[in-house]
Order: sequence, then C-alpha cells, then structure tokens
Amino acid sequence: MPILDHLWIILALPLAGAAINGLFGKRWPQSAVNSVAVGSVTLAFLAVAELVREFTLLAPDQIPYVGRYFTWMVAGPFKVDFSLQVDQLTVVMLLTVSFVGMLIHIYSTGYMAHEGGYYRFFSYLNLFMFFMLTLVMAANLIVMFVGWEGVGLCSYLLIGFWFLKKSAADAGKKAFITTRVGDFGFTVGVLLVFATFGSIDFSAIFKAVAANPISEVTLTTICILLFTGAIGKSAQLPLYVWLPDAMEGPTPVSALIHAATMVTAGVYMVARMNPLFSRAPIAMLVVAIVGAVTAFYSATIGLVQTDIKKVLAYSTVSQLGYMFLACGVGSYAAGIFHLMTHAFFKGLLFLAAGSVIHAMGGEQDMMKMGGLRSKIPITYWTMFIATLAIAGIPGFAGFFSKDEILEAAKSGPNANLILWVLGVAGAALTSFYMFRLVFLTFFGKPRYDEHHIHVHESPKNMTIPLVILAIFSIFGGWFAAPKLIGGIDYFEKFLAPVFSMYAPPMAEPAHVLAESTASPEMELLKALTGVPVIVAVLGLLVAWWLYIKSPETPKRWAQSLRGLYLLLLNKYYVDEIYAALFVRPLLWLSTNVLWHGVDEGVIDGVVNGSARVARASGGQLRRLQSGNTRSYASWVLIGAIGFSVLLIALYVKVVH
Amino acid sequence: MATGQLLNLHRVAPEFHLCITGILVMILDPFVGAARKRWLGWLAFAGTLFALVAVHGAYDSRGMAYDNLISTDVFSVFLHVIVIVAAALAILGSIDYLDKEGIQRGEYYALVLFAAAGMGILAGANELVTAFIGLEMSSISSYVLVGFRKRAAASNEASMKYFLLGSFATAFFLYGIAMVYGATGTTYIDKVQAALQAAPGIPALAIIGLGLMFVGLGFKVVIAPFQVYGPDVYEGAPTPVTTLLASAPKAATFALMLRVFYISYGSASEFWFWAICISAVLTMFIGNLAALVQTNVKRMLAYSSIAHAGYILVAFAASTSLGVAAVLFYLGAYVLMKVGAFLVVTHLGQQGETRLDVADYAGLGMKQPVLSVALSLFLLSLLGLPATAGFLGKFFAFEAALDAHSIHGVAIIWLVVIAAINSVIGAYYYLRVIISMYFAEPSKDYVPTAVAPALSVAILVAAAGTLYLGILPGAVYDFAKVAADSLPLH
Amino acid sequence: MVQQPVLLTVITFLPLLSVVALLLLRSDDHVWIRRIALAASLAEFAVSLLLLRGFDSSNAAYQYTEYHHWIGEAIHYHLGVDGISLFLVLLTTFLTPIAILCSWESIHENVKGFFISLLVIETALIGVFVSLDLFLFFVFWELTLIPMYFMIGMWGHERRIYAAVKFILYTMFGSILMLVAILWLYGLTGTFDLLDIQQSLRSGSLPHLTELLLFGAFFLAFAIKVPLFPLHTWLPDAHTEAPTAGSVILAGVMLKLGTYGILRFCVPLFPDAARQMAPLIGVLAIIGIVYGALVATVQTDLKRLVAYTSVSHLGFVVLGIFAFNSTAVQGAIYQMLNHGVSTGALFLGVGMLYDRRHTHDIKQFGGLATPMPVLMSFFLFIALSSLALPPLNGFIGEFMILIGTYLGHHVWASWAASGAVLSAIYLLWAYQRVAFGEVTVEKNRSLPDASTRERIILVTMALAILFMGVASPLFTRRMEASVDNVIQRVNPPENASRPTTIPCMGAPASVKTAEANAAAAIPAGGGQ
Amino acid sequence: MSVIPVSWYLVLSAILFGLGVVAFVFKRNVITIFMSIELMLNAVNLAFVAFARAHNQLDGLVFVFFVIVVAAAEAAVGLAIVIMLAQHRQSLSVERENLLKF
Amino acid sequence: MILPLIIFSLCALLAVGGAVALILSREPIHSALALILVMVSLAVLYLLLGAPFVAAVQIIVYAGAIMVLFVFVIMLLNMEAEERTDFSKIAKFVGVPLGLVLIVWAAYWLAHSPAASAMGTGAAMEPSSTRELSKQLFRQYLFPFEATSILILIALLGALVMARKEE
Repeated sequence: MPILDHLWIILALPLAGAAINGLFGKRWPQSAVNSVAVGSVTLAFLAVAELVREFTLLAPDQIPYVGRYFTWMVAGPFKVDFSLQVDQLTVVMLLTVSFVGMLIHIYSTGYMAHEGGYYRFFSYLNLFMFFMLTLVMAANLIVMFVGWEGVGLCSYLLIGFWFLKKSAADAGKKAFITTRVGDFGFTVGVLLVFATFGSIDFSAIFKAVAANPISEVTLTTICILLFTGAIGKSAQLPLYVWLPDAMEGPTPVSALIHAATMVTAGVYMVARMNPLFSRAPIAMLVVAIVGAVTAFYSATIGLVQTDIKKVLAYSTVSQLGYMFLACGVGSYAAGIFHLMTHAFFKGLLFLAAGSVIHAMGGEQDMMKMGGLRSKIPITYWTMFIATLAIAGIPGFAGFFSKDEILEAAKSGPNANLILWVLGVAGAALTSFYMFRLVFLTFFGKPRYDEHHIHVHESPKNMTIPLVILAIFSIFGGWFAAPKLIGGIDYFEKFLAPVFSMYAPPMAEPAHVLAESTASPEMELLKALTGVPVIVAVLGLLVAWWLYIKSPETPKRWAQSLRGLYLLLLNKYYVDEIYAALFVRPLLWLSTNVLWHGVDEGVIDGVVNGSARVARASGGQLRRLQSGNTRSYASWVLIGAIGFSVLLIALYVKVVH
Repeated sequence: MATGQLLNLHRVAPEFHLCITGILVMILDPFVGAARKRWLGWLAFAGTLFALVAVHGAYDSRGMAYDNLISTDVFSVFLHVIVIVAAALAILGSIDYLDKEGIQRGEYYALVLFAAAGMGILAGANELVTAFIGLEMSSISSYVLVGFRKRAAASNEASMKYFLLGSFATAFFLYGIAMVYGATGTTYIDKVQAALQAAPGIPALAIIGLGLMFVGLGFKVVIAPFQVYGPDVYEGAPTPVTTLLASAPKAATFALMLRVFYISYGSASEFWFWAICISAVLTMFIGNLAALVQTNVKRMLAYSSIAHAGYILVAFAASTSLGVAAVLFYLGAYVLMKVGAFLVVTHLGQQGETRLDVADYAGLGMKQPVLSVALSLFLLSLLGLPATAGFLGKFFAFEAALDAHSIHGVAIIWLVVIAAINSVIGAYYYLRVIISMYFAEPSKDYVPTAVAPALSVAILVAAAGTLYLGILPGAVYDFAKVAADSLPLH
Repeated sequence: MVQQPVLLTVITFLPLLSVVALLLLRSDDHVWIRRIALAASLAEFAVSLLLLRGFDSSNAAYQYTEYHHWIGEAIHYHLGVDGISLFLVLLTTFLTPIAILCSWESIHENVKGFFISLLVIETALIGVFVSLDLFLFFVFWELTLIPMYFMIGMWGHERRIYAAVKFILYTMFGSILMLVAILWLYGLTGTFDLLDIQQSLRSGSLPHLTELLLFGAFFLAFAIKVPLFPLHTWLPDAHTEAPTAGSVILAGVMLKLGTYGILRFCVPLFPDAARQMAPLIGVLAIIGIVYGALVATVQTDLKRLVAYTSVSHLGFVVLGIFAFNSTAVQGAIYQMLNHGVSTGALFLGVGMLYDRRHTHDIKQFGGLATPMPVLMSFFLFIALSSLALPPLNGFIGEFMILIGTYLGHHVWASWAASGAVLSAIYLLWAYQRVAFGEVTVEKNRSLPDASTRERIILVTMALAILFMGVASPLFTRRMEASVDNVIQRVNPPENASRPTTIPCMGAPASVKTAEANAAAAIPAGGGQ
Repeated sequence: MSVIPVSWYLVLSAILFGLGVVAFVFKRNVITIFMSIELMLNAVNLAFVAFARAHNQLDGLVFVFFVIVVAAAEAAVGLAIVIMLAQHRQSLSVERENLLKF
Repeated sequence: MILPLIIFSLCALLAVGGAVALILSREPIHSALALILVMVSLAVLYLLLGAPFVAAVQIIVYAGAIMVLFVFVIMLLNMEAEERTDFSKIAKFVGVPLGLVLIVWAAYWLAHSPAASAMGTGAAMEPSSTRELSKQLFRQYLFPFEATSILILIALLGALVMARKEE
C-alpha cells in the first residue's frame, strides 16, 4: 500500500511546493510557479484519493491506521512521536481539504494573476495545505497542535498578504492573536489531558477514558478548555471578531482558509475528541449553546452588512455555529457532514464573490453593484446555486446537512428545543441575507458607473472551479438523502465507527438510527423537517419583497428602527467594547504602572536611591577630615577613650 | 656575653644592611655631584637587595636575638620581605620623581632605608620598648619624607600634621606600654602573655594599656577612628613617599599589632574582638564611602587604603592562627597592588603633581595602553576581582573570619557580610578611574611622557606579583601559614 | 566514556590562546584581527563538537573530568561536563563566531580590544560551565563581568556608562554574597569541590536556617543574573546600550549562567531550602513571565523590547527548574538553549537594523519589508520561534516546561501558558510596526537588504532554530540522566535503595526514577 | 624613706598626661602643641619610674632614657619642621593649616 | 615622716600648676617656661622615688637641652601670642571636655586598679645604683640602645633636610 505505508508523502508534497516556490519562485515565471503550486496540491489530492482506495481495503480492526515516524519530544515521562493516523473522519477531512484546496489553487492562478508577490502567495498557500493536512492527519494532540498553529501562521501571512495596507496587516495580527487567546485554553487543555491520561496519543487517551472512569469534573474541564481553542480557531462567540476582518486577505484565501478549511478545524477537533466530550455533558451543552447562539447572533449581523465579503464572513461564523451545535447535541456526524457541504458551497460563494469583485474591478460594496446577472452568467448561476444550498432549499447539499443538525437538536441524544428554535431562526435569517446578497448583486439596476467599470466574466481557470464546486453544492449532500425516505444516511454510517468505538455505553448513535427507521417518528420527522424549509423559503420571499419588489422599504425600516439598525451595522460594537475592556487598560497598565511605575519608579528607584544614599553619606563622611589638626586630635582622643571605655566595660562585665 | 650579642647580629642582618647602606649614602652624599645623585638611589636600591639576601640568611638561622628583644621567626621574615620589597619599589619609583621635582638628595634615600630598618625592628621586636624605638625610627623618618617637597605647601602641611598627630598617638602608645609594664612588670611580649595567664583575672591596668596601645598602633595602620589624618598626609606627601607610607609601615605595624594582640593578649581575645570589629566596620564604611566622592586619585587611593585596612581587620578579628596567615597574605597582596597603583600615579602626576584628577586620566587607555592596563590591573585587584592578588587576599580573610565563627559566633559572620557589601561599594570608585581611562573622550592638552626605566621595572614587578598571587597563591599562602604557626600563640 | 584528559582545558583556554595571537598583531591591522578572531572561534567550535563524540549519555556522572591540585589542599582545578553543562558549552562556542561575524563591520574603533574581550568572555563563560570546584567556578564567574563591562562601556551606545556600571555593580552585589556563602560552605564541609560537597551535604544534614541562608546567598547571585523579576532592571539598560555582539553573548549565554547556577548549585546542594522556597520562586518566575511580556509590549525601543522578552522567557526556565521533575527541568535546559539561539538571533536582527539606521526607535522604522524583504522574512521567522510556534525550537522547551510544571502545579502552568499569548502580542505587534505598512521614513526607502555576511548569519541561526525544533531528542536524551540526578536530590523517590549522591549512576536507575516521577505525577492530575 | 603610695604618683602622671592631651587639643600654636606632647611624655616617664619603683626593677628607668632620647629626636625634627613652616607660612596656628581636607 | 609628703604634694601642685599654666598662657614663651617648671618638679619627684640618675638626666637633657632648644626656636621666630581661634567645633565641644574626662577617668583607674593599689609604697628603699642601671642598659637593652643611635642619626638628617634653606 504505497500511500498508507508512507502517509508523510501527502504532507511532503505541499511542503515541497511551498519550499520550492518560496526559495526560487521569485525568479521564476508565473507558469512555473503555477505548475509547482497547483501540481503539488493536485498530486496531494491524488495521493489522498489513492489513500482512500487503500483505506477501504483495511480491516476494521486496523482502523485507525497509525504511522509513527520519529520521536519528536522526549523528556522524562513525556514523549511525543511524530505520528499520523487515518480513520474515517480523517478520510472525510482529507478529501474535503485536498479537493477544495486544489480547486482554490487553480482558481487563484487566475485571481492573483496580476498581483505582485505571486510566488509568495502560492508558497504560503501550499504551506497552509501542509499544515492543514498535518492537522487532520495528526495522531496525537501535539502534532495536531503543530497543524493548528501552522494554519494560524499561514492565515496570518495570507491575511496580511497585502501588507502595505495597514488594515490588512492589522487584520492578520488580530487573527493570530485572537486565535492565540483560544490556543491558551487549548494548551492548558492538552496539559490537563497529559496530566490525566499520561499520554497525548488519541488512541491511548480514548482507550484510557473508555477503560477506566475519569472524574467528570476533570473531563468537563478538559473539554471546555479544548473547546476554548476551538472557539478561537472557528471564530465562535466571543472570539469570532477576527474572522470578518480577515476578509482583508485575497478572496481565495477567504474561501480556502476562512470558509472551507481552517476555521472548521475547531469542529474537527471537537469531533475528534468525541469520546471525551460525550462523557462531559456539561461541556457538550456549552458547545451546543455557544454554537447555537453564534449561529443566530452572527446571522443577525449579516442582515445589514453591505460589503459582500463581510456578509459571507458572518454567514461563515453562523454556519460554524451550526456545526458546533451539531457536535454539542451529540451528532458529530451531522457536524462533519455540514462541515463538508459548507466547504463546498461556502467555498463556492467566496470564489464567486471573488469573481464578482474581479469583474467589478475590486469593488466590494453591494450597494454599488446590481444587475450583474446578465454580464457574468456563470458566476451568477454558480453563486445562485450556492445560495440555494446554504439557505437550505431542499435538494441542495446545505439542506441535508443543516436539516440533520436541526433534527439532532430536536430529537438527538441530547436534544434541546430552545437551541433548535435558535437554529431555525438562524436558518431563516441565513436564507434572507443570502438572497439579499444575490438580489442586491445580480438583480435590479446597475448602481455603478458603467462607463468606468467594464464588467467582464472571469477567465476559465476561475470559472471551472466555480462550476465544479456548484455541482458538489448540489449533489454533495445526497449521501444523506435516503434517510428522508427511511433509507440509511451513508455518510453517518461511514463515520459511525469513529463516533461509536469509544462512545459511552448509554449514548449509542445506533438507537438514533433505529428510531429514525421507525415509521411514526418518520412522519413527525418529515413534518418538522418542513419547518426549516419553510423558514428558508420565507426568508427568500422577504428578501425578494424587500430588495426587488419595493427596494425603498429597507431604508424606511432602517430609519424607523435606527437604533437596532446601527447596532447591527456596527456588529454590536463588540470590537469597540473589547478595545475598551481589554486592550487599552492593558496597555495603560503596562506603560504607566509596570514600566514607568514599578520598573523605573520602584525598583530602579531603590537601586539608584541606594547609590545616591551611598554618595551622600560619603559626602558627609569626608567632612570628618576637616583638615583641622585639633579636630583630628579630638578624633584620636574620642577613639582612645571610646575603646578604653569599651574594653573596661567588657572587663567589668567579665570580672563582675 | 658580648660575643653572644655579636652572634645575634645575623638575626638582625637585614636591619644592619639597611642602616649601613643608609649611612654609606649619607657619607657619599656630599661627594656626589648634583647630576649623579640619582646613583645614590641605585645604591640604596642595591642596599635593599642586600637586605633581601640577608633576610634569607636570617631565615636560615631563626631564633631569638639580643636577650629575646628580637625574635627572628618566620613571621618576622615574612614581614621583612614585604617591607623591604615595598621600600625597594618605592626607591625605584623615587629616583626619577626626585629629578623631576628637583629635590634629588642623598638624605631621601638614607631616610627611606632607615625607615625600612625601623619597620624591620617593628616586625621582629619581641619587646615593647624595642618595638617603640623601631616605630619611632620609621615614624620620624617618614615625618621628614612627607615634608620633602618643601616648596609645596601641601607637603609642609602634611608633614606638620603627620608629625604632631603622630607624636600624639605615640604618646598614647607609650603610656599604654607603661600600663602594661605596671600591670605585669615586664614589657616582653611573650612574658606579658605568661604574666597575664598567670594572674587570676586579667588586671584592669593591662586592659587600659591595651586600649592605649591600640590608639598608637591603630593610628599607624590608619584605621577608624584614627584614620582622620591619613588622607591629608597621603595626599600631601610626595607620591613615592605615599607609596611607601601606604604600604610598608602598615605591614610592619600590623605585625606588632598581631604580636601584641595575639600573643600578649591572646587570652583576652574576647575583650579586644569587639574593639576590632567596631573599628573594622567603621574603617570599611568610612574608607569606601568617602572614597566614592573623591575626584583626586591620590586621595581616593588614600581612602581606599583605609578601606583595605578595614578588610585586614576582618581577618584580624578571627583571632586564630588562620587569621594571622590571612592577615599576612593580605598584607603581601595589598602592598603589591597599592605600591603598583601609587607608582603609576607617581608617573601620571607629572611635574609638580599637577595631574591627579580622575578627569586627567580621560582616554589614557588609548594614549598609554600598557600603563593603563597596569593601572587597571592594580585597580581591579584592589577591587577584588578573581585571578588578582586582591581577590585572594579578601578570600582568605573572609575564610579565616568565617572559620572563627565557632569562637565569636554570628557576629563575625555579619562582619564578613558587611565587608562583602563594602567591597561592592568600593567597586564603584575603582571602576570610575577605569571609566575615565577607557570610556571617556581623551583630553587634548595632555601629551603622554615615557615611563622611566626604573619606574617601569618597579611597576612591572608589582604587576607580576599581583598576578602571581592571584593565580598561584599557594606557595605564599602556605608560607604565611608557617609564619603564623611560628608565633607562640595563646 | 572516551577519556580525553585535556579536552576541556583545551576548549576552555583556546580562546585565551588566540587572544595572545591577537595581541601580537598591529592594532590597526583590522582585517587580520577579524580573520584570526573568527578563525579561532570557529576552530573552538569545531573542537567543542568533539565533546559530543565521546559523551556517554547514559552516564549521569561528570565526564571528561580533569582534577589537579591548585591552591592548598582544598582548592582544585577540577573540570567536567555532564548532560546539563554539555550543551551550554556548545551554545557558547556556537554563538561566539556568530557574534564575531556580526560585529565584522559595525565595530570601528579599538577593534583589537573588542575581539579580545569577546574571546576572553568566551573562555570565562566556558570556564563557568565546566568548573566543578566552587572556587574555580567563582573565579570564572567574576571574570565574565569585566570584559562584558568593557564591551558595554567602550563600544556601547549613548547611556553606555550608566548601563555598564549598573550591570557590573548589580551583578557583583549578588556574587559577593555568593562568595561569602561559598566560604561558609567550605567552613562546613572543608572542601570547595562540588562533588565532595554534594557527598557531605545529604538532604537535611545542614541546620535548617543555615541551609536557607546559604541557598539565599547563592540564589540571589543567580537570580540577579537570570534575571528574576524584581532584580531585572539592569538587563534592559545593559542590552539597550551594549553593542550587538555584546547583547548576543549577554542574552545568549550570560543569562544562562544564572539558571545554570541555580540548577547546578542551588537545587542539588540545598534541596530542602529549594523545596521550601519553590512556591515563592515559582510565583516570582510567573510574575516575571507576565510582567516581562506586558512591559515588552509597550516598549518603543526595539532592543529594549527584546530585552524584556528575555525577562519573560527566562521566567519560564526558572519556573521549569523549580517544578522539580524531569520533564520540566529538561524543558528548562532546552529552553535555555532555545532562548540563546532565538533571542540571540533577534538581537542580531535588531543589530542589523541598527547598523543601517543607527537607532532602535520603532518609530524610525516601519514598512521595512519593502526595502529589505529577506532580512525581514528572517526576522519574522526568528520572532515566530521566539513566540513558541510549533514546530520551532521555542515551542519544544516551553511546552516541556509547561507539561512538567503542570504535573505539579496546575495554576503555575496555566499562568505561564498565558505568556505564550502575550509573546504573540508583543512580537507580532512590534514586527508589524517595523516591517509592514507603507515606508514611513524616507531614509528607509533606500536601505540595502541583507548582505552576504548577514545572510550567512541569519541562515545559520534559522537552521539552528529549525533543527532544534524537530530534533529535540538528540539533546534531551543526553540530558536525561544528569537531570534525574538533580531531581533525585530534591525529591528522592521513596523507594530509593542507595543514598542520593552524585557520581556514576547508570541510565537504568535514572529511567526508573523517571517512571517514579511519572507515577508520582499522574495520579496527581486532580491537583495537589 | 618614702611613705607615699605608688598610686599617688600614678594619679599625678594621669593628671599630667590628661592635661597634656587637653593642651594638645586646646592650643593652636604648633610649637605649644608640640610642648604639650613633651608634657605627655613626661607623664609617661613619671609612670615608668613609679612602676619601676613598684616592681623594684631598673627596666622602668631604662625606658625613661629611651623615652627621653626619642623625645629629643622628635624635638629636633619637630622644631625643624616648625622652622620650615615659619619659612613658608605666615601663621604658625594649626587652625590656619588646612589646604588638605575632605 | 611628714617631709616626703610635703615635698610630694608641693611638687605635684607645681607640676599640675605648670601644666595648667602651659595651657592657659597665650605667649609661647610662657608656656615653655611653665613646661620647664613641670620638668623640674618632676625631677624632684624622681629623687623622691629614689631614681637620682634619672632625675639628673631629666634636668640636664630635658629641661636643660630640649627646652632650651624650644626657647631658642621661639625666640628665633619671635612668635606672637597665639590667637584663640575656634575653627574646630569638635575640638571645642568634644575634644577638650573629653580630655578632662580622660584625666578623671585615668586617675580613677590608676588609683583603684587592684594592681596599682597592691603595689603599696613599693619595695624597700635604697636609691638605685647607677652601675646596675648601666649594666641593664648596655647588656640587656643593647640593641635598642644601638637603635637609638640610628634614631638620632635620623633626627639629625631630618633637621638638616627640614631646616635647610632652599639653595
């Protein structure tokens, strides 16, 4: 089994690409850079495909298949191997990442064609692929952390790709630091894991947790800490703030990193650690709540944004919320499923948006677009499909995955109706702002100066990925389709081993299946499956009414509900609040109290003060030598009498 | 009897040689023309070398001399070496200085030699009045030497102060001797010890005597509170004389102090321990702190030598044989580095000792690298940097003091800590000179003058010694231990 | 083990020998002074690599030992390396050529003196690491001061004299008290030889107060050197004013003297006191981590900023040492090496900027990525290693420390982990202000990118960073045995059959203890 | 023949010594200060003689000779210094001699 | 026998009086004469203590030679009365009082120290023979005696150096 025995090849390819482009790309023509970058990723994808083939040949007891390469850290009881593993979850992630990644690479060759630092861009992009693949293939928490931080680094580099723009550089920094705040939790979580299980290998941990019961407090702490990391990485409340800013990066970056892959790492991690989470109900609840609230909250912000990419950004945050909701209610499979479909349609949305921006010559404000339908048909159609998908219109990928999530929230192992309501509300808003986006962009009259901006369809290498992704946005969800008619959710079945192997005895995902096959529930299920669809359609209609039927109503509402409107428009002022709460006080403290206060004031005060005291006393002591012989004689006399008296005193003390 | 007395002569041969050479210089002086007077300097130097050889002879025939008035033991030999080497280096440093100052006279060298002889007696004396004579020999000649630059008002004044206060302190010392004599009926150091141990309780007279002698001796070794005159005299005296004053008499007087305190009063150490402690603390703080604010290098070094007397007292306080050894080693190290430093200052002072300010040394590191390196070495040694004599001096001193904490309890540990802190305070002013030499912008007006051969030889010897004692102190320290054991300690 | 009875002496005094060679040169013959200095330091590095060949990593005892009488019967010329000092020696010999190379053009006046002091420092530093006699140790310890003092004072920047004096007095104050402690120890044990002292000082053999005082005296000296939180204020001044090479050596090696001393003397000699003081020291270390990071964040002077990061990073090391378990201590040692390389590299970068613009003021930079992409990319890479980004070296040490510390003290480790966040903040913020955005100062537009010489330096450092990031076992395996020795003295495993004295314990024993530590640690997961 | 206790002589010598000290500190003129030193030495001599008598030894008397010799030597040098000062300075008051201080 | 007592007290009074006069008189010459008075009365006391030879030396060398030297110098430099400046506060407020304290204190301890009072009036009286004295001096104390010769040489040199006018 060529690949399975050499998993590292999958990582080596993009790394090599990154290295080659980074070192020599500067002097090479674009075509060479392209072939290296795209080539390496395509090869990686093919390797993954081959891997899947070999994987299917594995016996169940060989899964997860682990490959150890070298010992990376060893100190006392603490030992880390650089080891990779493959199981169903990995396979899904690998396919998604490498496939979408490949398409976006191809797309970028068109999108970035006229940018400076072309080689740099692709080198970073390949490097990102390397770290992302490491992340998903990691067989232990530390190696996973390598990928985890690595993708963060690449996102930092790529967001700040146009580093001459201060906003871009700022955004990159913000992204890295905010996620680092989450990583703080993640790190401590890993520490606690090691302290608890004495190992950081997934299999070892899972075996341990399955074998002997660990105190639920510890588990809950672990899970919540790890989830903090996920919050940072996957831009959930309250650490989501970096993602919208991250849109400063080139659009393919937004598509790949900030929609399809990196931001979903959190979800992947939670799913990966499911044996722990499943045993920590409270943590699960937290995950679910955070997910649901984020899903709704960011959807509300999405309602009023006018920057096309910002809308998509908030929608991403919201969709990630759904994935966590899924994990939180115990249906990891649904979460991963949505992760995959989302990768398709959100990736597509971004690429399409990029194509629009490309066509508009860099314009991102939807208020300055409109009526592009006819001018860029391919972009329009693909984007429309993606919108249908994300809005959850039946038949499209998003429908199945989102539907499964809401269904799990309603009747899953740990269902919770409030969360379901939030989810549904979010779904409604989603479909509204997505169609708002589409209508504003492609319908109505052009709101831009047609003499200056010559709208043109993007080149092949950009449109082809769009089309491919569009196809997947439609059919990507159909693995789960049979379920609706009482069949089997192949996707869930495929992943089942991962989530059942170490699952706590009571929460068998199997019984969900069993339940779903029972016919009366199927009726109910169908009925309630309707709800999301209905709200989705409602959203569509409202959007249509507001932005096509009577375009001035939104302004009227904006006037009447000015307060709310501004609140939403300014994203609930969260950035400002953070600045006021954390950033400025900390800087002030560091500058005035710690630096000038403690360092220069107290400590150096003491140091230099003592020096000053010494000099001063020296200045006094030198006056003993007044130069006057009589004084000198007096000193000698004082000494004489002093010492004689001292000696006699001691003498008296001794004698008597 | 008389023959026996004559046979004793080789045990005081060093003094004999010094005096003879001195007299020779005096006799030749009138017949030597002004141009050739510097040869008298070389003659005196030769005399010191003879004396050194004689010291070796005396070492081979150790024992008591002149009815036990003189005890030529290893201890005395050790100090003879120190004293004579110091005198020799001082002489080498003087030759060209006197030319420069236009006071090239035979008497100068004669006085130096007589003073050295006096110190020799001081180091070897086993009887207080004999020691007193030796003390006076060295004192009176140094009164004169201090005033040797008669044209310089500072020199006159220093001489006057030194003379008056010196005699004042001497009177105290003498009164102390009288008391001891009264209390014990003898003035022999070892007999006093016997008498005091024989007596039921140590008599008050003896204690008062100790107190009064401490005044005289303390004055000579410049420790607080008798240090007041020190800086003035050291500053006012011609620098080569300062070189001598700061080194040899201190060593010799410390020798007498050791004999008196450790032998005669060895049984009363719990009495004088506190006196030494207090004096040590005062001395170190006054010396170091006052030195911090000096701008005149000569005066700064004077204060520093006060501080070093304080460190020596720390070892002195140990009141054990190890303490004696530490004091001896420290004296050796101290003499070398102090003489070295003052000799460099002698050269840099220029005609009329005009360039003595720290600021005058600005940029010297570039102009006279070798000389600067030498001075830095001496300063760093005074500062107590490892691999220099000064460090090992402190090292052994502290070691001896801590070793004695079984006797004196925690007090002496604190004494050592205070000493340690002081040596950090001291670091500052030594480094200030280095800063001026290396980090400061060179002053334009100063044109460096070549170092005369005699002086450079002296400086090299001192530097070599400082390094030798710093890196391979073993031999000397062992010798110091032997010397310490040669004393009939309590 | 291979016995090369003079290898350590050669390694220690080779630089001094080359100083003699330099002295023979005419002082205006800059070219040859530089060449010979570089050649000598490279040769030194090559020779020091021989240590690895014969080093027996399974052996906890000191190796390549040399033992000669020196002064009296108590003081010996006793050299030797073990897993703890081995790599610190290599670090020194590795950084010195770099330091020489980086001052190739930036030093103009008194070149001879500069390289001489650099080489003298090298000898002194190596001497500190290899000497097994407290007297010898102290001699080298003090000898490191003077050349560094000259370096700051003669070739430093505006406030150099203040910085130099502050540096030397601060350090001397600590070390002089250590001298007293050493002498006291001699009074108690009658020897200056480290091994003999360890033999005679079984845990609890000293009166409690005495042990505390001795520990305090030693620790003060080391803590000032490290520098630990309240004693750190000499560091920013010294670094800011020192020439680049000075900063590299100062940050790269000299600070390690402190942590090394703690590990070599404070902990094994006075285990009870160490255990008793550990809570206090741990807290100080954590304060240092956070404090240093926060203050670094708001610095306007690039070099000062880097200096403060050292306070933060060394806090990690001290924390690791006082966690008293194999993982943390090995992490601490590894972090010493990392810090040496990474922070050294940061100072090199800052120095290269200084050579071009003669300022450290961040406001004077900005947008430098445009004129000098190469230099800035390396700068970023180094910054990333310093902010502990896996898989670079900084991460390894920091994480080992965290893991090890966590086993004993959850809260400590959690606080310390926050340092990672802060490090990201100050480094990236600073980097952005320096490198990103439009070029703000006209002068900067025309700055030349890294020269070949600078590229060689930067590539070397980058490779070292990467190598140490992926190949940590090559280092830690050699430390393990020695480290377990130290650990054992502090908390002897209850079932230890033989007395916890140093020389010659085989690997199996140490492995056993490692497991013992683990066993002791893992049930403690719940917290203790 | 004598009925006077030795201690009386000692007290007298103490008084004279003390007066000498007072004189030294009190007088300003170099030469009179010098005289007060002589006074102190005389007190010492008295003490020596008294003690010699007390111990019925001759050593004490021998010491007196030495003291007198030393006193003479000091006198010679001291007066020479005084003359030198008189040559170079107007006043002979020690209080006016303070070029060197601090 | 009352005579010795009278002599002692008389001389003691004269000595102390002379010392006080030395202090109080502003004219150096008067001080010198007062000092001579002290010396003479001390000489008498030496006689009383049965040390005639010492007494003689006291008169001849001390009062005779040394003090004459003093008087000579005073005359040579025809010194004016000393001005009672008080630049030295410490001397005025500490030195002088302490000196007086010293008198009382030393006197007290010398009077009351057991050793001193044990001496009583000393051993049986006959004047010390000069022969014995010289034996002591030239045998036992030969070395310091020789040393004093050097001392005098030093003094001679010193006087030469100091007093000689610059040529």
